[in-house]
Amino acid sequence: MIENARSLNTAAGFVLIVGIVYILGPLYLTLATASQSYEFILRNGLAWYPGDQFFTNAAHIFTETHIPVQMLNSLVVAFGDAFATCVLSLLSAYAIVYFRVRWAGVVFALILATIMLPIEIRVITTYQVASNVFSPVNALLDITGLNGLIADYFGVPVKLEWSVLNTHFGLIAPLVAHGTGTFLFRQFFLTLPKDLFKAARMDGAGPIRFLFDILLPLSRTSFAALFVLTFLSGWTQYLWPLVAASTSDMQTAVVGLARLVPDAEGEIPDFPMIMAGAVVVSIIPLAMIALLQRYLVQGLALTEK
Amino acid sequence: MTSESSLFSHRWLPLLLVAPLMLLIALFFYVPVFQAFYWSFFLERPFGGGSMFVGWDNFARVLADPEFWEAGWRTIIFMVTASTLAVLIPLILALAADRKIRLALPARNVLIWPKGVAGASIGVVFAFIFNPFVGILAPLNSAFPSIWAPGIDGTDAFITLIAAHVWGGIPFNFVILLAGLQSIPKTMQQAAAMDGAGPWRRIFDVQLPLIMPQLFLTLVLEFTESVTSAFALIDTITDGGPGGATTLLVYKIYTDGFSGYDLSGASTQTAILMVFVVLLTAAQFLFLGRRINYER
Amino acid sequence: MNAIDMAIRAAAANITLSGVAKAYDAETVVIPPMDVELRAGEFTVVLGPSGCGKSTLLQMIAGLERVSGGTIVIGGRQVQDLEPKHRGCAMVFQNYALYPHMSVFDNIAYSLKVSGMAKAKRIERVGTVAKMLGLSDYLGRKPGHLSGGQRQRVAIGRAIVREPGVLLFDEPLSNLDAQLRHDMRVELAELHRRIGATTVFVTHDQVEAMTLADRILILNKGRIEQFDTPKAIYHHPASVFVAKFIGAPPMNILPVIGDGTVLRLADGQVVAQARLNGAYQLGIRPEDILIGDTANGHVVTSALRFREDLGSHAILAVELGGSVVRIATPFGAEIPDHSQLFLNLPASRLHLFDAESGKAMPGAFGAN
Amino acid sequence: MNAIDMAIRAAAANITLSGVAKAYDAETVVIPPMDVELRAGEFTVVLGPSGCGKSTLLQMIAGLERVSGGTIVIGGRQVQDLEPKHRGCAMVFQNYALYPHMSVFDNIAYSLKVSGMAKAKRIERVGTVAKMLGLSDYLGRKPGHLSGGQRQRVAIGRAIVREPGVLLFDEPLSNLDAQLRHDMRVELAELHRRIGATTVFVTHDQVEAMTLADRILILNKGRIEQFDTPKAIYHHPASVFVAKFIGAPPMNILPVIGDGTVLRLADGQVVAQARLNGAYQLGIRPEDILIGDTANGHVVTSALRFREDLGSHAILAVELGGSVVRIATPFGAEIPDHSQLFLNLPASRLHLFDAESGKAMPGAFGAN
Amino acid sequence: ANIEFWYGNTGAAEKAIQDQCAAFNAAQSAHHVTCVGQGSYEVSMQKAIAAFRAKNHPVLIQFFDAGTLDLMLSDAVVPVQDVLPEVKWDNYIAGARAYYETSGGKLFAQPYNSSTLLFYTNKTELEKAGVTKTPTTWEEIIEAARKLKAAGHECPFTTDGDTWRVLEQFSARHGLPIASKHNGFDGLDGEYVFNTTFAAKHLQNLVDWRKEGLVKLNADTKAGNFTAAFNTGECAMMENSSGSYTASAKAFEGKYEITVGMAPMYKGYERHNTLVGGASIYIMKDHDKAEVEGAKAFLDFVRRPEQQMFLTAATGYVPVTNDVMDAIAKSGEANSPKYATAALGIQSMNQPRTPDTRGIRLGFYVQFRQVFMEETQKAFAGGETMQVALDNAKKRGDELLRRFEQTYNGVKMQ
Ligand SMILES: Nc1ncnc2c1ncn2[C@@H]1O[C@H](COP(=O)(O)OP(=O)(O)OP(=O)(O)O)[C@@H](O)[C@H]1O
Ligand SMILES: Nc1ncnc2c1ncn2[C@@H]1O[C@H](COP(=O)(O)OP(=O)(O)OP(=O)(O)O)[C@@H](O)[C@H]1O
Ligand SMILES: O=P(O)(O)OC[C@H](O)CO
Ligand SMILES: [Mg+2]
Ligand SMILES: [Mg+2]
Repeated sequence: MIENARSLNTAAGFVLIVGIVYILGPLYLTLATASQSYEFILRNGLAWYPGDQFFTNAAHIFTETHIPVQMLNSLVVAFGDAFATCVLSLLSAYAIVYFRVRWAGVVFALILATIMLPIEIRVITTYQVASNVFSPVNALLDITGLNGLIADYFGVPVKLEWSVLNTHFGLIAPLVAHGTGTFLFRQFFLTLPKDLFKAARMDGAGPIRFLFDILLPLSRTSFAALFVLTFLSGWTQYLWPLVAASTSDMQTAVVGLARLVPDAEGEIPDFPMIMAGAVVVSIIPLAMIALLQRYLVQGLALTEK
Repeated sequence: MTSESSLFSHRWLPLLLVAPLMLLIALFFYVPVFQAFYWSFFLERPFGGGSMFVGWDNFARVLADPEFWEAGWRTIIFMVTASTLAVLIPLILALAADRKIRLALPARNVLIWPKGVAGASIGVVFAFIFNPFVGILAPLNSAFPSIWAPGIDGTDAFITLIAAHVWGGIPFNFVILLAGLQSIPKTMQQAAAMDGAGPWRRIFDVQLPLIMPQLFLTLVLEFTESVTSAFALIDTITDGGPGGATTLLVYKIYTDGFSGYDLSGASTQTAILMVFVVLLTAAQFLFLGRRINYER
Repeated sequence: MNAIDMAIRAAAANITLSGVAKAYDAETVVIPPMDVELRAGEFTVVLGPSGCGKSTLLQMIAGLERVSGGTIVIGGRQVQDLEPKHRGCAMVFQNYALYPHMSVFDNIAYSLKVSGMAKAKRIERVGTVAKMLGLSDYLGRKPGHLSGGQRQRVAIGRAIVREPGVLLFDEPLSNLDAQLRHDMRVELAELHRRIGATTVFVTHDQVEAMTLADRILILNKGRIEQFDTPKAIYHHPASVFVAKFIGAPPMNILPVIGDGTVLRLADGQVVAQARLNGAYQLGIRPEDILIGDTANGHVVTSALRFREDLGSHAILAVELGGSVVRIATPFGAEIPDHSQLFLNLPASRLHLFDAESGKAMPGAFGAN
Repeated sequence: MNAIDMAIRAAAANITLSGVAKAYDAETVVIPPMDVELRAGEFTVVLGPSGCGKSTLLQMIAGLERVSGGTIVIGGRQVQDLEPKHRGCAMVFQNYALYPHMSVFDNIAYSLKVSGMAKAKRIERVGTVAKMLGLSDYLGRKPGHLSGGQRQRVAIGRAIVREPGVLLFDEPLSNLDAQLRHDMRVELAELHRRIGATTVFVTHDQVEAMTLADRILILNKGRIEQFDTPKAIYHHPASVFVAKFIGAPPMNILPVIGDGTVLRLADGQVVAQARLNGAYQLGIRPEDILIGDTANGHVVTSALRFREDLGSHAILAVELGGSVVRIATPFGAEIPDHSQLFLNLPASRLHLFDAESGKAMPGAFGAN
Repeated sequence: ANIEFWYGNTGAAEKAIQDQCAAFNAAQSAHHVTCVGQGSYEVSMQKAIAAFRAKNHPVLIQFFDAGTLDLMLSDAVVPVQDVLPEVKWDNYIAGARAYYETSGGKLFAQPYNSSTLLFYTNKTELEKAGVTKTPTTWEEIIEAARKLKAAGHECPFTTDGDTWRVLEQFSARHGLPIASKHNGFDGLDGEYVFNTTFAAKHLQNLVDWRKEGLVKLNADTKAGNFTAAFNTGECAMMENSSGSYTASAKAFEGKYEITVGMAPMYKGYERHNTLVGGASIYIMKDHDKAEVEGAKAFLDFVRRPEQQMFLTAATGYVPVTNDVMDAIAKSGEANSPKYATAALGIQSMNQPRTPDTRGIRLGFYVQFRQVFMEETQKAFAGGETMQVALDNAKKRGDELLRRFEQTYNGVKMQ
């Protein structure tokens, strides 16, 4: 289109430069600080310009801390979270959109409601459940009086116990209990041509075949986008892994990173090492973003295909 | 989508499909939420034993507590300003990155990076950036002493939090909004150009109205996201201070429950917050959501 | 018929709909109870205005929509409660609904794969179909890299590869440009001759209907207006609705009044002899109107409004008794603009309809 | 012409393209340098196969695409570097591109609003246009709640409300069903008669082209094949491409060999007298072929392949010298199936084309 | 037996704790302790609460001074002295014992990483400004501060205004009560009184001095943190925990000379003991005998003088049994900077005590600390006067106490 958009393009360029500086600024400072020595920080506070100590600091992270192991945990948690979220969300969105069930609306509302309450404000009670996932069952048995009956017959009441704390499953599961994925998949399914569904039915495809042969391949980009987003949020989770993992070799890298900050007021944190840690810990997610960036935009475009 | 009766009609399969997610959600969302509601009617001893039913007493206490209201107002102010900015700024960036200029491609990549950096680790950096003596505003401070003092002045601390929150909120909203902009049919822009609207005008008359669904989505998610992300940032940057000026409700709930062992009070506040957020989101869906669902 | 044709010749099946109805809810009755029988191997075109229930009817036969009442029998089996895959029908969709992520081969082979056919057999069957449809060179391509006509053929291939007894088409040509549409129409006719499946073809293009159908089913608001051969429908429309729906330009309809001996137009001119009293609607097709030189006899005068020259023939629009009447003239007939015209409406070409119900009154003028 | 029509009568403008070319890059030359002049107030239809550059041409005139070379002059001003809004053109898009978030009123009024017209004036102007297009009752609705025909009218309203000197249409009817399309065509012709803007109308529907155009511009791979009146294009096609592109069914083209006195088909039959040597292509339109009773004289025998009965007339397909030839017969001519036919190809109706270039060779048979 | 020990420290302290655990496991084979860092005292306690309710809590848990009453009334822990009656608990210095003792004189928790408040100066900078005698009273500090300021020094004295520093330690060493009922030791029905004591005056002084530019808080310093500000030489004097000595000394090396002494008094006030800070270890209920044996072994292990010395050397925490001082003396490193605060800290904690300087025995006290900080920060920011802030803090604090009382209605204080 012929347009005299110089003013707009200049403005856009300016906006983007400001945006990029805004984004890169803190990252630069992180890197700059990470490349200074502890003594430098003691003397000057954080650094505005880079030094030459980055590899020393990074080496320190690898040799002196649990962060390398914890990055494996982060990988497991982020991957598990992303994978489970994608798969389970896909399945539930599938059920909600493609099946004639009266409860679809209710279930969708129940799932959607989870978007509104972050785990941070229900962490105490969530921890309780995680420490014994059967506690609701036990409570139910108690309340309904069933346990009384059982105790009468068998001598002891039922007390099921299964703690998922300090397990990878326990780190992942509460993160998966979230509705964003279902929401996104539902929106995406609604934009697929409906005749595709009918065509598959005419071809004799049942629900399972339709899911695997048609829906899954077509959802690839959405799947990828959601996967990346969930992976990243799983990787950067702080409070839940902090609470749910008790041993340092079960903790995630972000928690391990926060541990480098001393609690005692007398100590000045070793910021160069912490920042080097932050850099090390962010490498995997940043690499992921750089590689999969275009799927993000594609996968989230909710247009008629 | 398709008319009802052509959908799959299975009795147990859809149940089976939603079961795993619903089970997780029931277990790790609804049970804890229910538990919180339950506790809000009791005076609960931290280590259990001797919990006492007190009816609405906790609610009465919380609602009579000026700190609660202050935190509540602060939360609303934060939600509104932070989420507005965290949508508005990515919106402006997305509009810019949607244009065919050389910077657009690198920007599309770089602007997503913060998503990979944990809020907790970036908090430290933001605290440094906004340090009144050595941070970027230091020159301002030496010209007008104490004009910028986030450690003393609550408003300044608030601004620091918002800047950090927006930083972390850019990627997701940027990606969603950019995707929305890119799915606007080209002819729509051309039609407006033929109608005499220049590129600036088209932003307001065509692009913005047409990405309302995406704007709505980001706004809804951002409202809750601002609550979540604020937590990590407050925890690392301000600790709720100075003088409680950045104690949002989430942080207050956390500290009341975590360091104050006030399970009942924390649960009561959680319950109230939940009701508030649910009502708010429902209202958003009702008032905003209805008006912007036009067919193309 | 050669070996390839033989290989996919389908076992055509009768389709009988008895009292089949569809209502989405108490208010939206899309199709009131309908009885119709589609004979085995017959090519039926379903024609009607947008929203009249054509797709709904097709989808009820296919099993994509549930019937609200009545029974559907295909090849002797009651099928109205069966899943689509158990009805022996195949369907071609308007926008083809090809699987965008599968190659042409996989698209065509998909139903065979679902039914568990062995791979070798599948390759053979798809090969046969592809050859027949001229798709052999494109089997490896994705639908995104095909032209409109090729996509259409893939959609057909996908439908016929299962050798269905019933082939359903829901406006399969409406997305093509005029030329391709013409070519595909010819191919479809040829195809039906070869494989002989009972075919139901939904369209709202009458040229398609006229050229493809053994019989045309004309729907109006879910009701059958007429179900007959194209010829009968064109020359003996059962109602004003059908008369106006078929033909381009459509039949001219003029309100007339009978006084017991003649029919008169609104302006009092006599257009026909008939022993009828009261108000009627008189129909005549544009190509049946003859242009005369003088005003004597049946000839009626009128003023020319405008003309459309289509090359092969021209359409003239004139005013007659307050209505616009279109006349198709063969090429070469030069008529001066803005002059009066003398029209001859041959009695044998006139159609008479009830003024209120719009139903045809055959035999009103002898031949009809 | 009444007051409403007067109110929006446009100041039609000449459009002159000199050496206008478009290439996306060195390899994809969409339009090689082209010279063409569209006269003020003329209705030009641009016709051509998909991908031939019709939309590109239109968009270059509109300013939506930059020209790669050449100049465009509209109403005496060089415009090729101006923004769309400064060219005095309005455009109707294929999918209408109505603003989904604006009411019909706002859609139509938008360009006036942008230009800063006072509200009262806007309301008046939109009212006039809406009345003319029969949209007065829908002004408050959103496009999502309109039928296809209504949307189209809104799109037209949006274009004409500014009283543009040039009106551009990019396949505005291609999304409509056949009947609506027919109606809209008539309305468009009427509209053009009223407002008289220089109109460029892109389509690939030849009926539209034939009925609407003052002149038709036929494009083939970005080149002008012919630019002439519909009549001339139909009866005197400048090339095989044009001959085959226009007419439904299209002109029959038969390869012939001249031996200095007569032209012979591949099977040796003589089809015409001509003092020509070498290979040619012979064209004759389906409706120009006459069916005779005996084999004497010009009459050539062939075998009937199939027939399509369209009600008003029938299309017969026969084989002649190895090619399929289509014949249009008027209604009532009964021809038995599967018999031999004797065809009369009147010399005055024959077209001769160069075998290689496909260019017409007028005058080869006297009258032509 | 395999036992777990939960602690809250991070950084250098965490490393030292982990080393101790490893040493314990290496030293014997009967028991194995897994030391689990929870990231902070709060998280640790919160998890202990949830874990206790779910009956999978650890045997040993470390918690800080402020939570003493919460744990005492929790019914989730048993007094260490009950479990380990044979230990010579008298060996613990009185200042440490008093804080964690029941009314019956039984030690409830075993003091572990202990600290107390000290006063630090940058001797080099003070001398530069002409202050040759290290100040010991607030009056001297302010005089010195004025000199420093006059000499162009930007930050004469620094503190963070933390409750522990400016209220608890100040009140204790000046013999002032924070709350009635001897800071809660005599019953749950006490009330806060700090807003009426001399502490209120001191806090008002801090506000005034800050206005004058003599005192700086965290946010007033370039470093954004008062300790860092002192360590970099930005500030010349500070009040801080004994635990910060190691880092400060290290930072000063080669640049400045450091002095450390007891926290300053106001003239005319008799010096009393400072309170023990840091944290102590509790034994949780409902564990089998073998596990309790393991816990006992571990407690015995960390009580050993050489282990305490190790912790002191690694972190700056103060040893709290009398025999450690002897051990240090014997080690030949008595003058090493790593033990510099040991004797001083013990001396400070061993000053004469009154019933009001035993410690803090107030419910929901952790939350009160936050309330206090919140309110006094408002006063420092100039939003309200210090007296109003303290009155507000008292009011909110009393509400906490009343709710605590109601929550533990009917529970007997030990
Ligand atoms: N799910 C539904 N709920 C209510 N009404 C419906 C539903 N689906 C279709 N209809 C209505 O049923 C009627 C028939 O629809 P159908 O699709 O069969 O029409 P059609 O003849 O195929 O039209 P077209 O030519 O436009 O495709 C329409 O009026 C439509 O609005
Ligand atoms: N941005 C582009 N880059 C490269 N080639 C392009 C671009 N846009 C169009 N083309 C090519 O230019 C040619 C002409 O396109 P145009 O849209 O003008 O065709 P058209 O005649 O309007 O076709 P249709 O009837 O399908 O609309 C096509 O071959 C098309 O592939
Ligand atoms: O800073 P510390 O570790 O000496 O401890 C200070 C107080 O004990 C906190 O309650
Ligand atoms: Mg339909
Ligand atoms: Mg085009």
